[in-house]
Amino acid sequence: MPVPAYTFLVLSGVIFTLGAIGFMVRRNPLVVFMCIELMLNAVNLSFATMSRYLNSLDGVVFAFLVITVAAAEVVVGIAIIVQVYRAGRQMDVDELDLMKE
Amino acid sequence: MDILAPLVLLVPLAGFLVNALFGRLLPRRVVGWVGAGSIGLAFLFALLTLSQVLGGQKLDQTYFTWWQSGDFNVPFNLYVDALSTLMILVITGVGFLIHVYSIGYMREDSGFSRFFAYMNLFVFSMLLLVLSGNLLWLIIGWAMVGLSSYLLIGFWFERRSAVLAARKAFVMNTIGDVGMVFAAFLIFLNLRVLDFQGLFSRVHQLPKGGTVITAICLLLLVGAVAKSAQLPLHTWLPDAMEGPTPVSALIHAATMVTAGVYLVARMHLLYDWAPTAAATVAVIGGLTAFFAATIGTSQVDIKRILAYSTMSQIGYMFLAVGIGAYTAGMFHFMTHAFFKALLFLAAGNVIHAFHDDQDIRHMGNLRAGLPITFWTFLIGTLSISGFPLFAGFFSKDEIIRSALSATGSEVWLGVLALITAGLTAYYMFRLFFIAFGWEWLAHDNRHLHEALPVQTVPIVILAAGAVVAGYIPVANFLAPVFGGAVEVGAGAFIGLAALSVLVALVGFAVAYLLHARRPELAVAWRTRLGPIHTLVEHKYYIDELYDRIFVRPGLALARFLNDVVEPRVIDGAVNAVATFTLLEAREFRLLQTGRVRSYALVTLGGAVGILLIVVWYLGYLPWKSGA
Amino acid sequence: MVIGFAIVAAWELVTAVGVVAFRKPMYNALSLVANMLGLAVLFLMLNAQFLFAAQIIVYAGAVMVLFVFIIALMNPEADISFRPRGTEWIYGVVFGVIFAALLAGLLFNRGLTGRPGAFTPEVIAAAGNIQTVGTALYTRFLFPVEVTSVLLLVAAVGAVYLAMRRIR
Amino acid sequence: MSWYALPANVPWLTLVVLLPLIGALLVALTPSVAGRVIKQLGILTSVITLALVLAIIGGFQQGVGGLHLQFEETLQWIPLLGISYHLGIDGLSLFLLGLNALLFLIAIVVTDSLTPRLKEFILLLLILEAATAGILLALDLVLFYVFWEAMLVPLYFLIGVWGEGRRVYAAFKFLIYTVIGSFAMLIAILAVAGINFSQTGQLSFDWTVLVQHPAAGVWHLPAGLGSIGIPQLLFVGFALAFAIKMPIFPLHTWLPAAYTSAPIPVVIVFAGLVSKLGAYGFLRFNLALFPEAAHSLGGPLAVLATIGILYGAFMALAQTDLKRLVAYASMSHLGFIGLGIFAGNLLGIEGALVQMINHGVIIAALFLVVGMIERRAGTRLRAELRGLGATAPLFAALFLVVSLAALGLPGLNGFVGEFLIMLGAWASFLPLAVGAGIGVILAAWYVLSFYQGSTQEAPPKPATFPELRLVDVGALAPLLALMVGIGISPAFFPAAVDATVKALPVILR
Repeated sequence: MPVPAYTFLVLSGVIFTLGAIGFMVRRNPLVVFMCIELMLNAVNLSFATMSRYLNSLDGVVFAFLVITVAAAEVVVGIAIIVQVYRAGRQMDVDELDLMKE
Repeated sequence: MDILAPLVLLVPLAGFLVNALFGRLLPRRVVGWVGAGSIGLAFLFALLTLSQVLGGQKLDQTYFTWWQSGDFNVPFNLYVDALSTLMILVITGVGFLIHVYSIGYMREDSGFSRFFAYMNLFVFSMLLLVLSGNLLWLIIGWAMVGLSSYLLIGFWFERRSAVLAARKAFVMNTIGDVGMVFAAFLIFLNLRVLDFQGLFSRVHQLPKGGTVITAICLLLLVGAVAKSAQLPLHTWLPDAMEGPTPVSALIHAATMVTAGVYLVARMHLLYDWAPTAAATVAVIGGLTAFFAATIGTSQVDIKRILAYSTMSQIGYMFLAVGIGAYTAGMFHFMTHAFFKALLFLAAGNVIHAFHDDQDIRHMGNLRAGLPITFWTFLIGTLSISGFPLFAGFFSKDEIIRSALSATGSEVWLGVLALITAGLTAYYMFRLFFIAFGWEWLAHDNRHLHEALPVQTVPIVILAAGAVVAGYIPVANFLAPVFGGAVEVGAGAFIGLAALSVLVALVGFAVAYLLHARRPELAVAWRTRLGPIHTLVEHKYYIDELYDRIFVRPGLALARFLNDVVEPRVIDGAVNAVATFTLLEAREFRLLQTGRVRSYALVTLGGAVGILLIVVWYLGYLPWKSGA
Repeated sequence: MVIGFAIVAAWELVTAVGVVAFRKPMYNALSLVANMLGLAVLFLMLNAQFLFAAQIIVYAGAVMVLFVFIIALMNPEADISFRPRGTEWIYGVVFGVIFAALLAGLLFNRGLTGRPGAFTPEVIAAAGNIQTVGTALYTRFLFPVEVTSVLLLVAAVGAVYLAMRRIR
Repeated sequence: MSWYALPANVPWLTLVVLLPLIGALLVALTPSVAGRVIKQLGILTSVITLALVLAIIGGFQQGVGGLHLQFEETLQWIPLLGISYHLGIDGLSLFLLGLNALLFLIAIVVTDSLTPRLKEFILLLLILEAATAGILLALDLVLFYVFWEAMLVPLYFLIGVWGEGRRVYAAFKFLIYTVIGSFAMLIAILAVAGINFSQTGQLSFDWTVLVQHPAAGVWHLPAGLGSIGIPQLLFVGFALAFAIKMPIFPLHTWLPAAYTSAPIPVVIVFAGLVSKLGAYGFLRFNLALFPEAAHSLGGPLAVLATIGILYGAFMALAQTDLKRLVAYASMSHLGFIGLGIFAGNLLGIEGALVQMINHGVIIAALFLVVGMIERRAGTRLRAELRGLGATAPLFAALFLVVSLAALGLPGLNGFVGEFLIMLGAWASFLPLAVGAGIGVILAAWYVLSFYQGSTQEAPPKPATFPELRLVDVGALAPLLALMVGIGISPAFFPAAVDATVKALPVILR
């Protein structure tokens, strides 16, 4: 018996929501970053599912692009975090409000 | 003639451009002769035009298009007929004399070239006004004479009073301009034309005496009243005497202020078609004539007295054109241009002689010091007072006769005009006796100097005009425009003439008695009249009234809007909305807290919202999933 | 098939909760690695072998190694005591739950709609999964791929720049 | 203007957008110490752009082209969604494009070489020029939106960084207002395309497509709350964005703050051009796409515009700061433009179009004058300024011409637009035309108070106000020439725009 598409999609939605909740709750920027990765992964799952069930390659290609972008994002993001850490600031998202004004 | 008419227009414009752009680099002599010479040249072209008009030619020539879209087609066209020819002759002729006079009068002023630039601009604008062949360009000329008037009133811009007078004149004239513009709207929207030819041929499509034509004529009248300083928009003219005296002579006596009369005469087909509006013109004219004359009896500033007399005389012209005596009105315009320009220029000589003191009580006994000025001023006074055989006598008499011989309620306007004639004689001779009067300065140790020939020669020429202008057959000349003059029986003519002469003599006699023979009587009368005299002396407090009901409330409203409405009500509402939506926002910037979490929350909320809309739109609410 | 899916799905959920809930960043990171590996398995079940490989190489291989290194480097033990400040996180959780519920409701009712494309499993199998995707990437999606490569380049330069600034 | 035909295979309009960007790139590559070079680069770029735009205006053929659009360029962008890179020019945008190029040139010319961070300043100005040109040329709604938003960024920084006084507050207030309007517009844009899709089966964001199928229909509110016409709803969505940008009373409170804070070169393009883009948007989208709604909602908007005329005039009377005075004067004049647009007839709209150019010219000149006064006298407060004309007659003379144009003196350009607008308004809403007439009288009052109060009366001793420099005269000269030229012979204007305006659906109705 094949697995129905929506189970994959619901799973994807749940993982996405968990990531979002984590983003809201956690204060360590590294963990916040991980939650973002989690959300991206959930979306990739959706793409792959649709690609499979709709007989199209677009989803796969898009998921691939998402992976690439996520990699780039992690590189820059972690570089920034390291800079902030080196500057002697607390590792706390709530303290990082330099963009204000 | 299609070359001649634009030449009349362009020569003063060229004079303006030369003096405005290079005036400060050129020597004064050149500036003066460019200024006056351009007007003189224009006068020559005007004379050529006259010869062609006398030969029966007319002109309605389009030179370029101003705006063309749909059936809104406004060209720049010039329209020359007997009426406009009369106007350009007076404008350039009298204007030339005044320009020549100014070379002497303004010779020591630091703004010499500026003065001539403004004067030339004025003449150009005035010519544009009278030559324009459509309402829009008439309005442009109309506003530009207002502009030149503004510039020249405020010519001595370091004087606060001059600056304020100029602003007042401009704003009041703007009221008139707006009225004219609205009239143009009504004309276009009802008749789909703005050029005179089309307008005159189509005006009879409107119902006679109907709302539309009456509204058009009344709106035009607003413009005329503002420009010609008639009630109730008259208060700027006395203040306008802040300008140099030649300006008062040219703009605020001879030409610009009579533009209202020209307008009504030019639009006479419309006014004939709207009897109510025409009657309004007559009533305003008659009332202003009387009203200004009464004020004139109590003033002591020589130029202000002349200003009120100008208002009064223009009132006569309004009365004339209001009752349909267009020829008489234009006739009076012409004679008035001569004698009033003369009076102002002569007054300018006096003012110079007294080092810019304008109070007539400080003057007197000028026959010895300023003989030419003295005699010419006397001629002017006699002419304006309507003494027989002087120019003013013929023209004024024709107006009074037309009013008295009218059938209807205009008769009482004629009576009013007759009384005003007496008042005119009184206040003019009062001025003459006090300022120029002969005997009663016991010893004269002043060293008065007569003006230069460059000033006196134009005055003498004008004086000649003030005598002989009455014999020019204006009625015949204007007949192609207004139709033939009404024939009056010789008996009525002589009777009415005798009556008006009698009235003028009474005025003269009273003035002689009070101000020449027994001045103490004048003092006694002044105290006896008490409050009435105060009222008249303060010009019926109309300036103060306008200040109370327009100027101050306007400024108060502005301050109220600025201090209360804008910060509290409008911006307050905006900020309140902001505060409400942003929960804890104290100012706008708090939308950006800089905290990632807030942004994330907003984003997440937005996602939930979109999803809600989708689910609701599709009808798949989770709790309905069974259905 | 179904049983396999159920097992992997449960694995996914547990590790996802782990990413969010563990106190120590190192445990979070390890949960994420586990989650990603599970996801790779799901990709395999969805017949997306290419994605399976990319997922393992890029994510589990590169990105997570970076995370773990940084965590080890920075010794974030001190962060354990942080609690979320303000009230926003409560709203966040509430919204998150609502979001998931709505999504689930929608998906259960609506399922997957759309016009099926031409790449049926048979077509893909005939040419091979990697070949098909590769052809698509370098023909139809050439421009996005190029743009992404520029992005990667910029990110690399940016990261180097950020790192250099402090050293100077 | 049909003077000649330009070669057809050159992407003229793309060049107009691209040239400032190339200039910006060159400026970006120049080291910031070379201030002179940077400014000269900016001037060079804007001169070339102006020349190009003038060439386009000269080659514009009257009444030619589908929907009277010319120099059209179309490139696929997102074909799946019917989004394309579509540029074109017609009577609505032709002269505004010229104004755009001219005002940016003047703004860069009058930029003080000693401005801090001159490089970034010029850079942002050039980017802004590209964005505003794009707004005028875009014929795809999404493309328009992109340019519209792209305009905000440079403006925000230009005010927020180089401004004075409460500059951050001003920039932020402006940003918030505009963004709110933009969101409404974005939703409306999506809805327009969606509704068009459901009606015609063709998904397109192209203006030329949408304009031929005006949206129709009624949206029934749930729970028996009645119904709203869909065109009206979409009209309001667009109108919000444009009314804020113009601004129309009562959405104007960002204006005095932003205009007062912005440095003079910025405020020239801000007041002279950006406000006109709101009016342009009304014409291009509200009136073209929703003619029915324009008729039913034009009345209330015209009332608001008239209130704006009078309100701005009274506010101008009460101001003590010259820059604020001119800001409110600008608002009052924009009320005229709004009135003409919402009058919804040929003369009103043509009047509004010509007045858009006039207002740009006049307001730019007024702010230039304010800048000259401030730079020389060191203050902008009316109470402290007197008798400047005594030592600077040339300044007083030029200022006078500008003032006269501002108060709508017949014979100068301000009158042309005001006359036509009031004529159009008189035909549609008579009482509003009377209100506008009162606004004209008030304008004479406040403009003369402004002019006379600063240049006339006895100067302070010693009078130290210096005469104009050559660059000041050079910056004012083209504006003055336009004031006189348009005032005397504006016939070229209807000749170029007539066909476009007549084809507007709101007129055809």
